[in-house]
Amino acid sequence: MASKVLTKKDVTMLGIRSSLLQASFNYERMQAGGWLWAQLPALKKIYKQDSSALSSAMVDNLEFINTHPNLVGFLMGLLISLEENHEDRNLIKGLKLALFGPIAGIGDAIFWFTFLPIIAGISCSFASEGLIIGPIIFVASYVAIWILRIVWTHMGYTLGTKSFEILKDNSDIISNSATILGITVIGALIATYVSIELLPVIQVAGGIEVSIQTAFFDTIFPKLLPMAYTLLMFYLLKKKQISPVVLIIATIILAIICSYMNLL
Amino acid sequence: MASKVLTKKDVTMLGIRSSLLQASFNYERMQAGGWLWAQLPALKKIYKQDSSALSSAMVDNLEFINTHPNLVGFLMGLLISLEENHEDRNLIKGLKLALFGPIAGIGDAIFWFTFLPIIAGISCSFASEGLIIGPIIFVASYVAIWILRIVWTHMGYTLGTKSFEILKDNSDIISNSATILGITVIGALIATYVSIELLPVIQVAGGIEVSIQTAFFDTIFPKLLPMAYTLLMFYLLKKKQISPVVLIIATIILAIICSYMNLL
Amino acid sequence: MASKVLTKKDVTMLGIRSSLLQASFNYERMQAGGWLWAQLPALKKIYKQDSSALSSAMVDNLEFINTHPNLVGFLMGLLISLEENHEDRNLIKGLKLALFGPIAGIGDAIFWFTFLPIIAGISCSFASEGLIIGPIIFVASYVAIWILRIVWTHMGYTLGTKSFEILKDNSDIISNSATILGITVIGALIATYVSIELLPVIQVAGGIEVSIQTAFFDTIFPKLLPMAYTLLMFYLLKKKQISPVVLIIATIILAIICSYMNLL
Amino acid sequence: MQITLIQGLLLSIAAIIIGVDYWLEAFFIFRPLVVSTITGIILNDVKLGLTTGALTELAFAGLTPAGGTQPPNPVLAGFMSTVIAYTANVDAKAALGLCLPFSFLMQYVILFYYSAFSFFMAKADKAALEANPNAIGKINVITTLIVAVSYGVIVFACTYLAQDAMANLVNSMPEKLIHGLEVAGGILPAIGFGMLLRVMMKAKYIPYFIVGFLMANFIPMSNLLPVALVGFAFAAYDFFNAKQRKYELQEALARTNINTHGGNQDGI
Amino acid sequence: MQITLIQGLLLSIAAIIIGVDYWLEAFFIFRPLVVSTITGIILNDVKLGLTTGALTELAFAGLTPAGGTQPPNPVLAGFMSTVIAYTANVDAKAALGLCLPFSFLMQYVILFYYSAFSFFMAKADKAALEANPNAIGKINVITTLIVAVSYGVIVFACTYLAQDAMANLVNSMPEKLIHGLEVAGGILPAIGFGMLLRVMMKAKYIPYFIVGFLMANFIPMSNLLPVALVGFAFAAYDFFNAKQRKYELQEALARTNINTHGGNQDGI
Amino acid sequence: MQITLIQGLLLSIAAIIIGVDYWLEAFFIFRPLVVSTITGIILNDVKLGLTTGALTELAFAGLTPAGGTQPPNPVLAGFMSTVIAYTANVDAKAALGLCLPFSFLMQYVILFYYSAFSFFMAKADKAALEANPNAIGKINVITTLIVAVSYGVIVFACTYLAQDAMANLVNSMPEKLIHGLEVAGGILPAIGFGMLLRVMMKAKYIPYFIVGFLMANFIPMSNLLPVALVGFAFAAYDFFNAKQRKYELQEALARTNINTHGGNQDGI
Ligand SMILES: OC[C@H]1O[C@H](O)[C@@H](O)[C@@H](O)[C@@H]1O
Ligand SMILES: OC[C@H]1O[C@H](O)[C@@H](O)[C@@H](O)[C@@H]1O
Ligand SMILES: OC[C@H]1O[C@H](O)[C@@H](O)[C@@H](O)[C@@H]1O
Repeated sequence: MASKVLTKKDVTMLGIRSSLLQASFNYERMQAGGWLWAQLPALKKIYKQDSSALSSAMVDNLEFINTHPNLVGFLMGLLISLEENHEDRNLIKGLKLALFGPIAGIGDAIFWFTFLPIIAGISCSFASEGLIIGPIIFVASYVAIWILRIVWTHMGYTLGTKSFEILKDNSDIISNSATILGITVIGALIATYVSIELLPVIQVAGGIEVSIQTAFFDTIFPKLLPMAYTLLMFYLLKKKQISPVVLIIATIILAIICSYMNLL
Repeated sequence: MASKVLTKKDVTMLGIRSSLLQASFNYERMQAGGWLWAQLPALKKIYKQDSSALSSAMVDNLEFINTHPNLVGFLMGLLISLEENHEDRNLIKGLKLALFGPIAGIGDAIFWFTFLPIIAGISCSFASEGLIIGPIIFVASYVAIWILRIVWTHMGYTLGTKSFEILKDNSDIISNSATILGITVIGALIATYVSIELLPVIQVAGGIEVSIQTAFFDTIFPKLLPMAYTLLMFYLLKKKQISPVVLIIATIILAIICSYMNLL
Repeated sequence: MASKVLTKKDVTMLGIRSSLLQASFNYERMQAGGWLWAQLPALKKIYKQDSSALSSAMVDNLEFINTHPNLVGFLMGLLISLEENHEDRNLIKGLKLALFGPIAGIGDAIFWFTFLPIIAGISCSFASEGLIIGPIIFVASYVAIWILRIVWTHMGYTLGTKSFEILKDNSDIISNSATILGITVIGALIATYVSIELLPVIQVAGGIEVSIQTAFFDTIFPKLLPMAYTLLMFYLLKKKQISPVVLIIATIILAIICSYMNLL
Repeated sequence: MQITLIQGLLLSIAAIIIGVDYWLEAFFIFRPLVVSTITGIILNDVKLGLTTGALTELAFAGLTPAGGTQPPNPVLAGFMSTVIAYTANVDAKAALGLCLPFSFLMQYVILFYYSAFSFFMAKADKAALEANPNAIGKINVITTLIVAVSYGVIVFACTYLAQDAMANLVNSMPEKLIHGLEVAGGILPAIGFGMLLRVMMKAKYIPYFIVGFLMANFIPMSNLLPVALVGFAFAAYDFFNAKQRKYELQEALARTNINTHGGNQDGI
Repeated sequence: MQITLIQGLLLSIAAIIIGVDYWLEAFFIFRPLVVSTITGIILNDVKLGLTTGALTELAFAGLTPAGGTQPPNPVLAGFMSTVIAYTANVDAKAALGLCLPFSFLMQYVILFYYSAFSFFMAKADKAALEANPNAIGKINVITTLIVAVSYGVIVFACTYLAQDAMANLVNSMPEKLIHGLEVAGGILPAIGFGMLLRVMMKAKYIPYFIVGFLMANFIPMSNLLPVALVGFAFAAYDFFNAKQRKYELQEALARTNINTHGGNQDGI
Repeated sequence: MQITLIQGLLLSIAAIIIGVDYWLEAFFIFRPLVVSTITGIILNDVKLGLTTGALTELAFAGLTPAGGTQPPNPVLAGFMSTVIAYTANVDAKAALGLCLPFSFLMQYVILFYYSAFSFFMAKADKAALEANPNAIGKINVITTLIVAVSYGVIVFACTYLAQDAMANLVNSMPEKLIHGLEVAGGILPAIGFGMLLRVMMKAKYIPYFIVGFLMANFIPMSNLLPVALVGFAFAAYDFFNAKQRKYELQEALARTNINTHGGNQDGI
């Protein structure tokens, strides 16, 4: 069994370099170029003069990969610990293939679809009142998440293959919980940040004017129209597979037409 | 195997005629008379000239039945598809006996005990402010439910016996869910629509008057008395098996007494 | 099998006397002295002239015991029914040992950690506004709980050993439910009754003063500081095992310092 | 106010249609909310119809014919609460109290028909044996007609004919009595809700009952739609949870069965 | 204000009764809310008793003797918070801060008795061997009496005798110090709640904790009963859910066992 | 207002840094909220940056690159919404509508690079075979640089160079058109949320969606933190519940297996 050659500092550096993951993103190999680049210093240290071993490792690590940048350090740490032990190349390759997908899934669920809307919603509620604390909270949160990349890397490196099991066992429950949190907040975001207010008023007896918006929609259910429009978008995106760009343009045109018709 | 003789239009007509279910309701056979009447055109078409077969079918369908009118079309559709296939009379009879009870249970839970209080609660909150939209919403909802009778009938006719399993498997979960919804709304209805306000005031030092209602009950818990009275009614109805008519009369007498005593 | 010698009144007296449980509380035997004292009249009646049997019973009942006073009657009733039947001394002893712990657990969860904070919270919300109804509700509740001691005693006496199973089967679910109730209320108590208000104001352009408390903390999240301080206390008590007395004194000193610094 | 002969006849015609609707439980225009509104329209005081209808509807919420029982009649309650408020000029709550005798009366009429119509069943049996569809049709038409005519006659009598007697009766009532009826009108929905609870309530539903009650008490809203939505959320949660549990159980058992079978094979 | 000799003696008598109640944990009149109210009644300022009592009660909410531990003494806290507010004329919050030394003092006295009373156990053993019930009774009476007298004496000393010294002490305190004590009085409940959490909190209860906190924060209500009701709803839901799961499991296993058995019989 | 040359250059430099951050998805300063704030700082109108940023951020909430897709570009949206509001002096909502063409433009530029950079992979393969780390580094640096420069150039052109043309264009727009764009700005977040729902929503999450919506609708709060906390409570509840169920199942099965085994042994 090979002795350990990577120091703690090497692993920390690997975590920092994991941010290079997408440096040469492309549709053929996705993140492969950056994935390899980030690991090169560690690989060089492991394979020293053995340039044929280094070559094999580099070739393997140039294969297609697409996973979540905030968590990729975990995978890098795990695999580099196997490289350091000079495990079988096929094991290393197999683990990479088995894990990058689930990590992408968990990461996207947590970071893109849960954390971002929540922290954006909160920050924007400050910013929209002109308070600089909004973007400060936002950036601070993401700096914290970035620092965690180093933590994940150490964790992956230390747990080794055992982490494989843990991840597989809990990935379902975790992304389910994250989604619950996210969905709750999205429900609130729709009520808070989508605004559709009807302008028309109805003339009733005696010259009194009744606003359709306040007298009808706000009475039956506030924010009914924003919710309805959002659900319509959801339906068109999901069931009719219409592209968001088309919907954006259609919405703008619709809004302009309604503006001319004094509806909105 | 007999060929299909019923057209789509026949099944639609059966759905519409299912509304005749209670036309000769009585304590001996409950809905039997209307149940048969509603199906007669279809039966006549199936058994054409074979008047002895028609007679058997008519005799069978005059047996006791009591199920939910809004869903009965489903059962009619199912059984008529069996009649059309000239299935064994005992199978048809057995299915009818096995299903009319569960359908009554689901139907009553959903329509009488869940949907009605909810839609009534909402409609009345408009109507009590003098808005005609209240009864309009109410009638529109029930027209929609009536139209669904045709849908259920087609569904029963198409699914045939398979529907038997589906219904049996899910009837528990469905009526449980419906009851949860209903109970939640009833809790709110009690707080909203039962009103008991105490009149007495207490004279405290300095000639100040303290209202028992606002100073005591409304502070400890708003709507405590309406809830308490409702639960008392519930108790008397359920545990003491007192008839609602007796409770209505007793409540009126009590209210009049309290009025004379300046309590309410 | 011995005939019954205890009357209903004897069991009631036992329930009342169960309040003597802690009369000679000490660190060697905890409640043993009072436990024995409470049961003596019943034991004397059971063993009449047989002073050696009485002696054995007394010796057994002087062994270490520590359980919950509000529920101890249940245990007394159960064991005294065994004594009355002249069951094997080891069975009686074994049951006592097996049950006093779980009863302490359930009792503490329900009475000390759930009921007390809730009823105190409610009573204090009246008392803090100068309403005598507060302490009246409080005492009335505890008198009711005291009277229940007699009920538990009869229950234990009647159910006999069967109660053993019931208790063991449900003790988990019951204390879990009680804790859920308690925790919910404690969350609310913290928001309601811990108060930390920052004094500092920030001078902004134009001589306007902005209060840090109202402009920042109350906007981001009301009662954030009380919750944070409570969680800190929780952490120090639980993880650092610091004694509450130390924390009380530290809090007072801290408050005085902050007072001198015009922070609080 | 007076009800004119024309209005009386219109009410009677409405009663026939509505009565048949209740008999068949078809379009649910027989609920007091709708009946009172229609009465209000006929009497040219829609607002009165709406307010009396809303109150009466809620008092009758739990008084359903489910299971083949006959509750106090909602049709007569709908007509009479509005009519009494109109002719005797009393508050909607008091009118609710005063309409109940009429509701009970009609309840008993229908109960009588439930028993009496049993006699038609012998004829129907004969028609079935003879494979005579027309006879079956005739029986159903006759029973329905009897019910329809009864509604027409009774409503005409209670509204147009009895109006003066009723107005006199009500106007001679002492104020305290009228107030008592008003108070009763506010409390009566409790019985309807008690009836609903009797059928639906089990211990396991208590949590939902509490939450619904608290929401209406502590969260300001202009109607009960939000509560219904929360109730729906609870229902959906429970539904998916139950399905999930079922699925997990089957999964686990399937796995075990495989193991057990394996074990058996080894053993044998 | 001055405490008269009569009032001092009344307080002492009250202390004896309340002290025994705490010793036996019988009627819970030993909780600060009640003790302060009684003190207020004796001092003829009920309102003061109520407000100081409410505050002190909450600060002591988590300081329970559960498990046989001795917390800071609630009886002395109840007496002294009211007495100090009365004699030194300070705010209730400051009085809460100032009453704590007395509460600690009594805590240690009781702790001493907990140890000392162990010596009676040898005598009790002897009485048990001799089947001598009266001796057991005597031991229990003596220990309870010792505790009772201690409460009487200590409370008399702390309230009546020490009142001038205390008033002087408090009045000579700088304003900032008094304010600091008031601030402390507002924060101290945090420790009590921390104690409660220490015993009760597990990760799985976090959701309930959050909801309780949010309700009190965002829904206006005049007391915590609604929160308690919601908590009860949660508890009941969890209870029925757990039972339901248990039932489903047993059902499923029963079914499987039958199948398995059937399989075995075939195999053998 | 005019953008000065210096400001134009500063914006260009900011665009290079932010563009690289978006390319690498590192510190998330590429989100419109931050980009607009920085733009506001450079243009010396922080408040404008904050308000336009908040609006644009929310409209882009669901437009994520997850899965390797390219959404409308958030960086250009962040820059241009603020710049258009500043130069053409329109409302934030209208500016959001007007910034979109630029966002689309940049989206397509990046999409082009995604395809074009595939050609570097052949070179990379060669470097890997030759075990030449430096060549790999060079490829990555080059691709990143190309992206960086593109951002710098395009943002400079769109902000500084095009400002007059844009201001003229906007100012010549009829009022109704501008109002229409404002209206669109209020509705556009619906599409972002629709995108989020498309990925996340399943039937079983409907209850949570409803509760979140209702809370924001009926409980007054100054930001969404309380909703997030409630969402967290739900998530934690579900998590512990799932674990508990798993545990109960395993427990029960373990017990049965023991029994079954026992039974087998007896049978054999
Ligand atoms: O309960 C079954 C059934 O009973 C009666 O026939 C009617 O009241 C129906 O509305 C009900 O559904
Ligand atoms: O914990 C068991 C038990 O311990 C002590 O004896 C007392 O404080 C009781 O109140 C408590 O119930
Ligand atoms: O979906 C996996 C992955 O896809 C792309 O590479 C990026 O947008 C990442 O942010 C994302 O996590």
